[in-house]
Amino acid sequence: MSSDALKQTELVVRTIAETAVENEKYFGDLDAVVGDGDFGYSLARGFEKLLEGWDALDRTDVGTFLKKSGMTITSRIGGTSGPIWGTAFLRAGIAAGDSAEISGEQAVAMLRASIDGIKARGQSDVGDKTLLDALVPMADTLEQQLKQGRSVADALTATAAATREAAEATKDMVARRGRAAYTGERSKGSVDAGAMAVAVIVERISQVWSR
Amino acid sequence: MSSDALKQTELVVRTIAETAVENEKYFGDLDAVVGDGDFGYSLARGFEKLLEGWDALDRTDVGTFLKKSGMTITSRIGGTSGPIWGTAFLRAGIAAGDSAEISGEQAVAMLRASIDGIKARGQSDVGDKTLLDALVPMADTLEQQLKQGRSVADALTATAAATREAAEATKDMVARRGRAAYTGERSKGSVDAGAMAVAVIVERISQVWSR
Amino acid sequence: MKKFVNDPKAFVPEMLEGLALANPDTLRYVPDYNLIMRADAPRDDKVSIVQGSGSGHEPAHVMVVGKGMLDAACPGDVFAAPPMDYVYETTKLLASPKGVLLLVNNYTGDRMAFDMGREMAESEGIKVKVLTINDDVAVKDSLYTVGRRGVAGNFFVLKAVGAASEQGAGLDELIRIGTKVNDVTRSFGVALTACTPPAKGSPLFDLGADEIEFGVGIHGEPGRERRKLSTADAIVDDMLEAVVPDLPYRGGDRVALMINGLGGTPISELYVLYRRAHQQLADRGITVGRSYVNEYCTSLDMAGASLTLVRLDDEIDRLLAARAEVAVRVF
Amino acid sequence: MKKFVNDPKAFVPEMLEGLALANPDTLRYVPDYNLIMRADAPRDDKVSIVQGSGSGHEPAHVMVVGKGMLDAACPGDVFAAPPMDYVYETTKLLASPKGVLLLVNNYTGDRMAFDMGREMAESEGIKVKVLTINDDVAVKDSLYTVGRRGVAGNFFVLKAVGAASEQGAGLDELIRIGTKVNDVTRSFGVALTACTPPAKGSPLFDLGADEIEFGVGIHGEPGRERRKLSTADAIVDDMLEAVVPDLPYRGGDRVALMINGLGGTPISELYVLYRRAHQQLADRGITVGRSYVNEYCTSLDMAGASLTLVRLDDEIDRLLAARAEVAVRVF
Ligand SMILES: Nc1ncnc2c1ncn2[C@@H]1O[C@H](COP(=O)(O)OP(=O)(O)O)[C@@H](O)[C@H]1O
Ligand SMILES: Nc1ncnc2c1ncn2[C@@H]1O[C@H](COP(=O)(O)OP(=O)(O)O)[C@@H](O)[C@H]1O
Ligand SMILES: [Mg+2]
Ligand SMILES: [Mg+2]
Ligand SMILES: [Mg+2]
Ligand SMILES: [Mg+2]
Repeated sequence: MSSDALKQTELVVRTIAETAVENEKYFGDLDAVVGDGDFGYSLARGFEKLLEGWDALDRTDVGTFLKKSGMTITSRIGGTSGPIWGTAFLRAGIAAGDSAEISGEQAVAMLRASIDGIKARGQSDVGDKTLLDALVPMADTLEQQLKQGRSVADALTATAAATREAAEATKDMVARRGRAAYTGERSKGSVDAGAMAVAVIVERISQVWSR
Repeated sequence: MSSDALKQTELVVRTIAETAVENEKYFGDLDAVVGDGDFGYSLARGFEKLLEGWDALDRTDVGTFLKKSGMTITSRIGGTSGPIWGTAFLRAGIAAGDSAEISGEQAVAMLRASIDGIKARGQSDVGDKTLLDALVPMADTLEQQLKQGRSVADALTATAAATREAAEATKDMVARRGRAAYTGERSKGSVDAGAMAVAVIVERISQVWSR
Repeated sequence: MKKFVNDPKAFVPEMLEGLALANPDTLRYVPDYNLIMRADAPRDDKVSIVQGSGSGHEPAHVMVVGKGMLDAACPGDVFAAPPMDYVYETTKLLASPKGVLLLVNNYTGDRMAFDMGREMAESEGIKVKVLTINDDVAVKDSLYTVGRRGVAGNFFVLKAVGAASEQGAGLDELIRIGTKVNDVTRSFGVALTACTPPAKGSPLFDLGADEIEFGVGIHGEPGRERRKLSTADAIVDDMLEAVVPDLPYRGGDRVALMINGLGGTPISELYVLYRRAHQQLADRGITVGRSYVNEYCTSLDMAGASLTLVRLDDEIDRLLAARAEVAVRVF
Repeated sequence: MKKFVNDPKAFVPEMLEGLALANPDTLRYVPDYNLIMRADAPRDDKVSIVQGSGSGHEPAHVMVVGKGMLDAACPGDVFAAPPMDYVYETTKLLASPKGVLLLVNNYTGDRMAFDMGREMAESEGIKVKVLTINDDVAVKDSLYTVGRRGVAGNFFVLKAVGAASEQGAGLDELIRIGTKVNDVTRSFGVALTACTPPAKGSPLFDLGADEIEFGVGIHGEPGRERRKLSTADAIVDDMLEAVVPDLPYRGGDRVALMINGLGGTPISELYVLYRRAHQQLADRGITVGRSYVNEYCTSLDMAGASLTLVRLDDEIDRLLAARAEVAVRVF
């Protein structure tokens, strides 16, 4: 990434938060199909809190900023999503450490750290029909694109497309984690709410980045 | 009437009972508009009981038969209708006494006794939007017709027509008694369930009589 | 119709049988008269307290038979007053030398059945009195001589006379107490949906998605008027506006406040209503001394709620606070 | 949406505020953490019993805080486990030298929040343990490692440990008791309608007029399968067929039988279900020693019911029978 890594991190986090708030109803409706419909509400309320305290967040470095964001999220988002999303932010922050600059490689490493955190926290993996089924393809594509020397903006465009495709593909999966798993085979036929949220967020990040 | 007054009384009572049982849903739906919807059910269950014990009813004379019927009705029909209809049968029975033959004049007197009983029991009168608004025009027409020398069959045909007209006319009335009264002005616009039940019953009696 | 029901005609007896099976030590069930009575009633040293009415208002009245409450309840079918015979037979079974008190919510059918039942029992030498309850301010008393309906406020009358009779009060004393409680009790109800009697199989009225019945009774009959759905707070304010000036309840009064669910409304919503009512009363200088938030007198599966106020004095407070035991245990 | 609600976002806090206003002497409300606690908690001579979970299951769990039951409850928003911070802060506030027992219904979100909260509290030297409840046989344990859900059977665990802790039992002893009760408890639920979370404003799923969700949970998620609506008796038979062989409950067993309403079903229907269940168990030689018919753990306004069995022994029987005091009084 660039020397103003903090600014870019802020942009990404802010975009995540705003997307979550704006899509409250859509994300909730997705969760209602085979879940309990609170996913959109939980994310929106949590990220609202993050935005409320936005200016006061500790900006010592990228790592600290992400960790503080993660703590706000964990403390304010309920349901499964609080611990899951909070862990993702915390782990990304730990991976960033106190480095002033964030390379593309490091950004991917932070993403991988988030994914590992979610897997550990959720005792889940790719194929369980969760947000991991969007996050992992997303990280793979981003890594690949950056390795191929694409600009961040181009890489993000490609990543957004791949992530949406992956999220759509959760439709054919049977849920093995989360509330949707209780419905067994009936969970087939609708996309996973968490995965689709990731796709929508990445699309927004890609758009915002290009501006 | 004729010398087989008991047979005719049985026919009338039986027709009332059968009509009530067959019109359970219709009468109930009428009561649902501004009442509580139980009128059809109450009548049907009560008259079912009367029909169940039909053969064992004391047939000493017309008066006894009607009184026993009234007691079954009072003891088995709940709601407002039990006391109201039971009282009607009781009073008719008392008016009949132990006379073996029932003249047309006496039949009208029995009807008047029923009406007075209902008025006393219900503290109600013509104009309150109750079954009285069908019963009183019915008694009036029957009396008139018989006085004019019509056959019972013809008198009943005319009475049935007048009773239906009277029942339909309750539509424009505001209820002042019974549950419908709680809705005040809103009770306007629909016929009274009890009045319409009387009309349907008289029509059936008229039909059966002519057979 | 989406209900747990077998033959609709058997709905009430099956419910009563279930109630009796669940309370074998404390309750007795007499199927012939829909009668649910305390296993230890009648007692020579205690006036028997009896209530009947239509079914469909559970837990009222069959599920509040127990120590310090009713000695017996004889319900009719759904929304139909019990036939007079049930009242008469129940009164005979509950006859105590100290007497029988029949509690009657003010409806034409109920009054007739209980008056006739009382007369018949009296003619056999049974000491029996009738106490009529009429707390519903949604019905204007003057317009129709049948007068106000008895609704959820009924609970306070029965709780008070139940406690007093347990403490040995005589029949006249109970009439005094019950009348006094009834005189300071006012209720008002609102329905969000109609209810569905099992035998009818469809809702008793149709309400638009944004409509409520304002001033509704407990028998699925429509209310005083139809209004637009508003917020919980606005609805509470409107209910208070109908109830408070009626007695009136004044600043300095101590009251019992009941938010009664009509059957289909979850208790979470009832507490949202309670919150506003409590705060608004406080703003008027009226102190809530006792609170009641639950289902007391329902209208089958109707979504809705009623609000009841009782002006407390020391005697009423003490009687309401007395221990009671009923079939409807929560925990 | 036909509900008594103001701003949907304020639904849970307003409900909790109402609850606190209605019980000023016995309950304390800490808005920052959705916390409802006994006014006299924590006590040095007693393990604090705490339950959290999503809201929307009332009276569980906030309305069963009281003597012999919970010392505190910290709910999340509707159907959302509380954020980890609520658990952590609640645990700190309830810390007793004898320890804190956190009761958790087995859901991913709840387990994560309570595990994290426990870890953080432990790191500050607080003695705290987690007990997980998983009584729902509608979810096959083997297929998904998250395992069975905790549903209405939760009540029996909390009642038992609540009573035992009141009698002075230590943390390990409570874990033993709670585990034992959970191990002999099985539940199964059926929905006639979907529920409507206030923030969503529309039902969570669509059910045909003659369809039911069979094996439904308490969060409005669809059930194991969709079936045709049948009679109350047939539905009870199907529920028993799922529950009885699972433990299994056998002839000669004494059980507690609970029919739990899911929020929109009136208690009259619950007793119709109870009747059949009681009779069918008797036919299998299983004696109902304790009966529970009411709402214990709801799913907002969902029409439906669940059936729970607990195999009783003397210890469990005694703990369930112990006196308890909660906010949800009926009479
Ligand atoms: N064990 C898990 N590991 C990772 N992600 C999960 C897990 N369980 C659920 N999720 C994700 O969380 C989303 C649902 O979040 P949320 O509605 O907050 O959970 P719930 O209401 O079930 O507690 C799902 O769509 C899925 O993407
Ligand atoms: N006071 C009264 N006097 C005479 N008839 C009455 C009176 N009140 C009601 N009715 C009649 O009874 C009918 C309703 O009967 P029913 O449904 O059994 O009463 P409810 O359900 O109100 O107790 C009304 O349609 C009316 O004709
Ligand atoms: Mg969810
Ligand atoms: Mg009626
Ligand atoms: Mg009626
Ligand atoms: Mg949830």
